[in-house]
Amino acid sequence: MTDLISMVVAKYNYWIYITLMMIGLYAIIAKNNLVKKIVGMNIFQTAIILFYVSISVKKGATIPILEHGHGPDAHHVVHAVDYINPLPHVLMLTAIVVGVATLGVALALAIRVYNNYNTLEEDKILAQIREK
Amino acid sequence: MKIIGLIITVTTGALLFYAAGDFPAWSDPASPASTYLSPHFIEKTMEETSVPNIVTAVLADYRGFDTMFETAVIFSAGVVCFFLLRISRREDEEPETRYYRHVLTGVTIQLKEGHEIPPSADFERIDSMWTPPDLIIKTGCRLLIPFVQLFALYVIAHGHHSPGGGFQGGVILGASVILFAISHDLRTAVRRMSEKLIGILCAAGVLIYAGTGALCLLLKLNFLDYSALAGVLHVDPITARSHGILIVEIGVGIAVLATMIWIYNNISSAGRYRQGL
Amino acid sequence: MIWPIDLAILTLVVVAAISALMVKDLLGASVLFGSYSFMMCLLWSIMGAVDVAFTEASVGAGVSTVLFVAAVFRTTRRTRD
Amino acid sequence: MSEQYPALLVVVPLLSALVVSVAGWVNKRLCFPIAVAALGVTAWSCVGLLLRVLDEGVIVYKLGGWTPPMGIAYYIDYLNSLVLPVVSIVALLNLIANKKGIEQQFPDKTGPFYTLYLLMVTGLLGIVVTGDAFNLYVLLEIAALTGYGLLAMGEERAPLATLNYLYMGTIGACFYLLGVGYLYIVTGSLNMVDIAGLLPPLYQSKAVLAAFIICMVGVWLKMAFFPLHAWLPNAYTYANSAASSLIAPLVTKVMVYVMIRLILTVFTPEFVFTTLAVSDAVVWLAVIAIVMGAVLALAERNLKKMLTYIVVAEVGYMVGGAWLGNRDGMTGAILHIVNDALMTLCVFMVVGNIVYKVKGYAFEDLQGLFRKMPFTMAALVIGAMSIIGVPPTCGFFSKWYLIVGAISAGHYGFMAALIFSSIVSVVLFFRVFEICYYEPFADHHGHDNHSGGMDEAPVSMVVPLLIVAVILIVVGLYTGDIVNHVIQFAIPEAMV
Repeated sequence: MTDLISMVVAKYNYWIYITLMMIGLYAIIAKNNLVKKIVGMNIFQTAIILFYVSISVKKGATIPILEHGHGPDAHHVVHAVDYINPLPHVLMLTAIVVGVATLGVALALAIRVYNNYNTLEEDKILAQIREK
Repeated sequence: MKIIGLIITVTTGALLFYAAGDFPAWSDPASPASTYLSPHFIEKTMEETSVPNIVTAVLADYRGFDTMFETAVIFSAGVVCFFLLRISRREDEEPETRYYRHVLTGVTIQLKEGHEIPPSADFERIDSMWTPPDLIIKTGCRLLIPFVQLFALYVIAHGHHSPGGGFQGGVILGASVILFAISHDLRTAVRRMSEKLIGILCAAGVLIYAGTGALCLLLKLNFLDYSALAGVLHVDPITARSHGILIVEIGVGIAVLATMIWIYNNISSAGRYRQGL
Repeated sequence: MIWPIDLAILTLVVVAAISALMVKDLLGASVLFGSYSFMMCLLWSIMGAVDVAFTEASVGAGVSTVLFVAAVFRTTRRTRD
Repeated sequence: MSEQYPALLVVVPLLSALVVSVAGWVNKRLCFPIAVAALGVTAWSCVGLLLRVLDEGVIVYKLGGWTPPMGIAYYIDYLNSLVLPVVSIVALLNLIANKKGIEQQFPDKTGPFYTLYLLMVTGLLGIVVTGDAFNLYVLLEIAALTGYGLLAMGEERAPLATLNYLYMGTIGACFYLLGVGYLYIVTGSLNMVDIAGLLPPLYQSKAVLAAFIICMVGVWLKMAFFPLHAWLPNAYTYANSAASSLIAPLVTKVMVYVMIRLILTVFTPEFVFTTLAVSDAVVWLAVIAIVMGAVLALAERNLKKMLTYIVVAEVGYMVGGAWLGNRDGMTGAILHIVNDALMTLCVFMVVGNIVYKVKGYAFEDLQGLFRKMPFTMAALVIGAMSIIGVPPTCGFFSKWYLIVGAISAGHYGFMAALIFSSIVSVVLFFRVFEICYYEPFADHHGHDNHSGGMDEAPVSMVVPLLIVAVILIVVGLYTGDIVNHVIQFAIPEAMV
């Protein structure tokens, strides 16, 4: 029991990311409204970003910007344990950009769909298609 | 659909929960992710690129190729939004009745049967649903926007030393123009920054990035190896890397600025470029 | 890292995500999504990912929300789920 | 210059996309020549790269001059140097063939169309050439986003179909990204070759297993492997013909390439086929995919939709072949990437020509086409032969390798599915030929119809189509060389 609790506490960030991701995934599959699906899609993407950011955390380390960058003691030795892992941050900057690009395209498509069918509910659109 | 969704979600969740058991403990300094590649970045960045913000250095130099494509992604999103939504003048039937507003007095004129007033400073074209922008909001935004833009320029220029960089700065610049479009109306914003200008800026931003890379290639080094620029900029190769990062960050900033405005313009007016929000 | 703040924000993130999907008004959903993004941004800045947090604050909470509102304005607010 | 080919083949289309985008605002007529020239240079450097790899073996290109795994590197080996020319040549021929169609459909938006087209090609080539797991994700998104844009411009139902594709495609790409994250958390590296070196001690780890499953599901979603195929038929059917004849041949095949790359390079065959031992289940899934694709194609009364279900079935061939876990199956799968890209291009270009002339692709619109469009129909016959698997065409040879692989793996279900789908293809295409051969009823008693006259599509559309048809036969004749000199070295020695 204590093992379980310590495991839950030790990795709670990972549990939260999985929860968020499942919320997003469920919304993409099960929601009926096209814009709601897009919201779900974004939650899904940010959950993955949360996962990557969680990888980068290091106990007792600070943000990945070097102190004394320039100036008199610019060339002092830097220790890797003092700074957070910067690589996942870089990857996630890219992923956020990709997320907003996808969002823009998805919303443009949703507007096109709305212009064609005058509704955003998927079942109503399918009913309209079947009638034709 | 709800049940299928639930089944898929629960299965995936169970798999992920199962796998998370084997992860190294959270925030463990000895985990492979923190000991394999990242120490090199943290310890060598200053020597190799002379940029204190490691994220900027890795973003624009070590993994600069990713970032070039990230800029290309945002550019293609802008083009896609334009391609999908923009209604060309040929297909867009102009309303028979046009409305004009005299700027100084606020008098609205209605012209029927397709008559037009030639563009001038006295009259502005408005839509039938036009609502006058609120004075307080308009003045407030007008006060705010220069400071927002100044901050954005700081973020781009100071990305080497503090959080930020071309991408964040570009988004803030774009947001300032979007704020202008919201507080006034889209027509005014488009008049200040025409569609053609936005389209060309978008491509120009990515072109600065890819062009810098191609320049390195022409200078007989590998693509995006900024140390090739040392000869052109008359500095040592390490400072050249730092300058190269600044150049591509500016390119990213321009591309992102233009694309954000482009996407907003197309989405908020559904491609008609009339009123906006 | 201060764990009570961390925990509070983690809960708020989940609450904001669920409520953005539950609320029966698309404009409300987009605003709640903006708050979700902002909570996420706070969470990341707590974790020390300043650049990511900065980007998320400007993109996720800023421009994405504007795009959502613009799209909802051009389509409809009404939804059944 | 030749040492810079790896950079050129991605940079040239990207730069030209930007130039085309600017040219679209200045003078629309400039766009097409720039695009063709750029794709020509790209195709040339792809072929040059293939020849270099045949000469010297694996080429490593360090982007930014950083040594991997710090920076991003390109690894060009036998596998991707074979796929690169296919992608670039397919894109070039399709662009030339569809010039008229594009100008007819988007008179005001040719600039953005060519821009997106070139960006899409950039993305696909980048996916094939990259040696970095995360770089692959970014390029995947470029190819996907531009693909959504291109596919959504079509018939009335196109935006909804594309929106569904977007949801599924985003889930797929995100799953792939998550899988890469899992690999990163246990190894700390993003470079594919480097990961492969770090993984062996971790083969028993649950995280690696999950990473593999998640990556595979993501890639399967993107390649429309049954039962994750639901987005594909509608998205491809309702799109404009220029887009669908670019995307249908390339996207699914490039994703199959990614799957094979993950199996061969990142996770290594020992892990996939020995440690996991699930290959039987996946091959059975492929059997279902092939059978369902064939059966659903039979149910369609519409040429383009029928072809999209054939695409679904062909994905089953390649996945099944790759997962048989022996040398012949893998050879068949890799060879089929090449062949299937070419034959899908051929039949979709035929549909493009028909749409250009007849304005429809339902079966009733096809009547009398053998007389009206003899060259197009000749190409359709060759494409159909290849899909069915008739000897001189290339489709026969990859199917042969797949069947040999199935027999040596003792998987007779897969063999039966291959033969079943060939028979169904015979039925499918001969039904189409029959309709095309007989004159429409109305014409015999009709008034003035231009009966008797030939009404072929323009020369600029027919010539590339005939080139593709000839390539289908030439590749078939030279299959032995391709297998002996290229594919043989692409598969690791360890696989028997």
